[in-house]
Amino acid sequence: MNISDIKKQFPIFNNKIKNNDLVYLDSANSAQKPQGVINRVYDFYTKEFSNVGRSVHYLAVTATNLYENTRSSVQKYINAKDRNEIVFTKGATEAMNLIANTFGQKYLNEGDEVLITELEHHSNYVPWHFLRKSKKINIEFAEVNEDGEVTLDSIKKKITNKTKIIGITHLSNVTGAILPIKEIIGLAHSKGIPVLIDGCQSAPHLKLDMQDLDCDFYAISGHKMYGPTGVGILYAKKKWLEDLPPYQGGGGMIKEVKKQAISYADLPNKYEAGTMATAQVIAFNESIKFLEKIGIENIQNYEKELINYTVDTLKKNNSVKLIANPKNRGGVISFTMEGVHPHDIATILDEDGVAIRAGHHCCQILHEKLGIPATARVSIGIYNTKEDIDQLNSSINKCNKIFDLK
Amino acid sequence: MNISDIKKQFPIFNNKIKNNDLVYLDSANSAQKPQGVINRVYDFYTKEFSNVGRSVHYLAVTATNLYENTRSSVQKYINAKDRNEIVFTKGATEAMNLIANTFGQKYLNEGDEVLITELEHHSNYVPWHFLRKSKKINIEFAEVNEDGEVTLDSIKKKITNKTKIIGITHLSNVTGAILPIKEIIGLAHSKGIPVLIDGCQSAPHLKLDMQDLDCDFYAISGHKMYGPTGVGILYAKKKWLEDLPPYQGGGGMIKEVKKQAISYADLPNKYEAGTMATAQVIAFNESIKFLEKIGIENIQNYEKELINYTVDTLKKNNSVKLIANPKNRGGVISFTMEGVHPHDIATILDEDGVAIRAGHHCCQILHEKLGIPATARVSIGIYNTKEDIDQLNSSINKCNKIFDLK
Amino acid sequence: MNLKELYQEIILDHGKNPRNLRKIDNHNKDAKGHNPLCGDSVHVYLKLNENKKIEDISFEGGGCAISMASASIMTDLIKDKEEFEVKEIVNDFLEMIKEKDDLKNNILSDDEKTKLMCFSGVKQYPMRVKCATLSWHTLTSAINNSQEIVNTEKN
Amino acid sequence: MNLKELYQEIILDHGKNPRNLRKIDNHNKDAKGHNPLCGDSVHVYLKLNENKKIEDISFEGGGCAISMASASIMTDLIKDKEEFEVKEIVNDFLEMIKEKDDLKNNILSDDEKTKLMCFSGVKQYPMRVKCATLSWHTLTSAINNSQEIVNTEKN
Ligand SMILES: Cc1ncc(COP(=O)(O)O)c(C=O)c1O
Ligand SMILES: Cc1ncc(COP(=O)(O)O)c(C=O)c1O
Repeated sequence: MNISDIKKQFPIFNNKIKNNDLVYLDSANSAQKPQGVINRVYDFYTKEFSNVGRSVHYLAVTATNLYENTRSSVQKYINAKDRNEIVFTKGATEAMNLIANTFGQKYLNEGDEVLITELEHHSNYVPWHFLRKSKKINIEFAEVNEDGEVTLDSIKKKITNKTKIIGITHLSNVTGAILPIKEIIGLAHSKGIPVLIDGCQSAPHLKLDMQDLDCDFYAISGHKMYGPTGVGILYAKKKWLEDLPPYQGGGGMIKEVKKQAISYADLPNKYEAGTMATAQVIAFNESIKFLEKIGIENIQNYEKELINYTVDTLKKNNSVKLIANPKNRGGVISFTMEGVHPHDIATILDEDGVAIRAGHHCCQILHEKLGIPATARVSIGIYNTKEDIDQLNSSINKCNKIFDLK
Repeated sequence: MNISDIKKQFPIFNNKIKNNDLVYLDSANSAQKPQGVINRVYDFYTKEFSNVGRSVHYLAVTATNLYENTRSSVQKYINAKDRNEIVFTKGATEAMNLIANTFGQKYLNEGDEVLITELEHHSNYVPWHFLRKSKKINIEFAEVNEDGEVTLDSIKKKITNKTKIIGITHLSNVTGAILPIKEIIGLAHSKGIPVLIDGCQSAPHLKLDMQDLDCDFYAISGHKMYGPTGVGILYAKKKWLEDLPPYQGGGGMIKEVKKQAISYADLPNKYEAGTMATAQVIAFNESIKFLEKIGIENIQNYEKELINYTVDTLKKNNSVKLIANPKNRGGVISFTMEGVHPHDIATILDEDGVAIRAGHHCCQILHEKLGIPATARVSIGIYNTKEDIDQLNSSINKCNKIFDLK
Repeated sequence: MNLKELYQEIILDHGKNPRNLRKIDNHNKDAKGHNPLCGDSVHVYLKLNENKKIEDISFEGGGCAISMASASIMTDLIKDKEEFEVKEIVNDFLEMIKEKDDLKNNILSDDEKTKLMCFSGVKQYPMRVKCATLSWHTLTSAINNSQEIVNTEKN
Repeated sequence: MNLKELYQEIILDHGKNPRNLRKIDNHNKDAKGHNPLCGDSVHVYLKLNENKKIEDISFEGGGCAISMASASIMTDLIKDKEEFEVKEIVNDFLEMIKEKDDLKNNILSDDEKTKLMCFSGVKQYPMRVKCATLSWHTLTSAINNSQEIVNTEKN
């Protein structure tokens, strides 16, 4: 695997940022797009555009086939049992809202508990909060330990006989911890509790196998997986998609509509109301192909080395304080600096073309626990190199200079 | 205004469909995209890509500004009073679900009535049906007359003191009727009833003025307005967006998140949870510019003439039966043929490169009323010409030949 | 591929004048099928006798030439067949429509097979496959007497 | 534009050692401000006497160098001003940060204006404008004694 060949597929790196090469370390926020994905959008609009599923003319047939091809690719890529277990959404946030809303409607009642963790992104908390308001359920938080991990044990401690569903992140977008989700799912299932996995950060970097994990629901963001914005994936076991009520109503999700009654379409159409993000779904197929071509093992090996290099480099830098130290970690590394606020770090790094993120990363619960309102976050993608990390490090040192620290 | 120059901006027409020129008469389903829109997506991904609003680095700032520029353009284009009255959604269907859900949560109770019309698209009926199930409200249907119109009078007849909201289409996607929505809104407001307008079919073709209409909610589909798939617009009066609860929960829509409580962001962020369709919103600005450059008056004049030509041509064709005859009509013309099912018509026309739609067009209530399960539908866009209509007509005649009808 | 192959004379004939388009009064099995794409629907009625033979079969519904002809020809060919034979014919037909070049079963006569082969042109029109198969899926459903409405979106 | 213009010495000084960072016990007006983007927050306390003069002012909160320096310098300059003067200064500062090259008011001394002009570099960093203005919006809110939490996402 030749990283410079891979990086060349990303046209964004041909541009200068304030006269510097772009060092993009914000992939956990959103990943850059390879040329193949970008071209697919372009070609679809210029040569093949039509709405899917609704008309019988040539363009509509082509578009429908392309759209459904992506469903099959995703099914294969995440090893789902059935292609109808793949629902396209506008993003992972919508996927989680869909589950919280429909599961909540049908199965949650006053006093029931939803168990999430202190690591969760707001998108795996706020939708449950809505149910706390409307249905008077309770939300419990499994504790994060000082290494930034949530262990099987901390989940076990919070399960009660009122726990009706568990929602956990696969890979924390702040601490970088990879959670033992397979064990957690096993434990939950032994008590008859379904599990929703927030796979936003794991999907671009880890091997995904729905049948092996046996999770009930898995949410993925297309744009973090080198895909277009405006598309996400909800994986859900067929039994759930058949069982739960629809989420949004509109064209394409119905079977028969009468003045007094409405019946709904079969899977997966039942959950795909209205005109979907056709072009984006079709182009997302190229993201899958891009990842498949490199191979997830190669990706994991390469990124593992880069992550270790990053952690080592930052640990050696005395002015940097890593905020977590998970044993099993993905490419998300958050830190603070004594005397320089994360926002100032980000601005100073940006001057050198180094793009990182500063803030609470949509994880205020975790930041409250950490006792700091904001952190600086470095996150890596398949196009990053050790040189990027060296540049990061030297730009961090510039912060000290500007703030005249030591 | 030179139509051939305009048509040249749409690269799809450079392609042959089964060796024929494309005669695209399915714009009510989804419109083709001008090169400017397509290029904008391409350039954004290749040169400027980043997530909006969350990071402080250069690319994020650029993306955020571009994204917010579209909001301002839309505000101007539809003459909304405040830019925060523009909410980006994934489509019109989501926009209508958003309103039905949040308005329903707060204001609808058992026995209340929602008044829609027999012309409504499923996306302005199914979301209300959900509330019929969950809240035991009733849905009333204002009657369509035999010309395919819904009059002020037929709305008036169905308003009772239990009517809590009215949902109506601006331009029917089957009969082509343009409804007297300003009068209907005036009537509704005189009784204190808010009005949701389904503007999917009107937005690409009619002058939009939210302040003049004074509607409470207006839903628009980006992809029908020569824009990318995966983006829609919800216009809503500020007082409603401030008053109604949020719809989806996640990143970007919160103010402060604690374990026990959550407060929501100000407008319009409160309704934009998660990573939005960034590239699509940004490129949608080019759709607005495209329409503005031609000028809505020019569009209306040109299309009016083409619509009249189409209606006249089809009326002269004895084997065609128009299914509606509205006095004020937009570019949607549905018909049937004695002895040839709409599906067969569509297939035969397709062989000549003529793309139309056959089916119930997501309006089963209307088709039940008409007593036919399906119609053939011709719908025009700014790129269509009289030659297209002539080709349509001669391909229709081919149906007769194949089916051996005199 | 051209339209002539899709709209063969026999399809047009059965499309215009569908056989067995009625409701059997004394049916003991039935099922409804629905194509949400176009709103077309079909209702298949069966009279299965104690020997598991199709004593009578009919359908109600409306739709395009392809779907009406398909239901019409199907009901013609299926009458007087045994249940296990029907299942084989249905599978054979569905596979032919999807991918196979030919029909494999030894139950139908060559003449009868020729009639079914008229639908092979549909393969080139993916959106129309559903029209050709709706009544067949519904027949299966009627035999299994499942209450569920058949939905061509399923596959 | 370079970082030296953004992080001028006076900003770094006030950022590191903010003045008036405490809670006034006998305040009669206060307001909270919040930047949802980064989670930074500020709480401004005022003591307005019967002559509508700011007798004392302070703030609590944490944030980046820009926001801390802005709150620190603001509280320094605003003390002992009359309410109407404060409003003029606030507007003047916000306009300068947004678009104007200069401060227009005749209330502050040239020395004081120089301090505020240190923030003009923020104009080049759109995402940081909110950091520089949060405490000022919150001051307005405190004076109006509105209960609402100020939110920099508003505009
Ligand atoms: C009148 C009308 N309303 C609503 C819709 C749904 O819009 P979308 O599919 O873009 O969400 C359509 C288009 O399908 C329409 O024609
Ligand atoms: C862990 C995690 N969950 C959920 C999300 C939300 O994903 P999206 O914004 O694509 O809906 C993100 C990204 O912002 C994330 O990092």
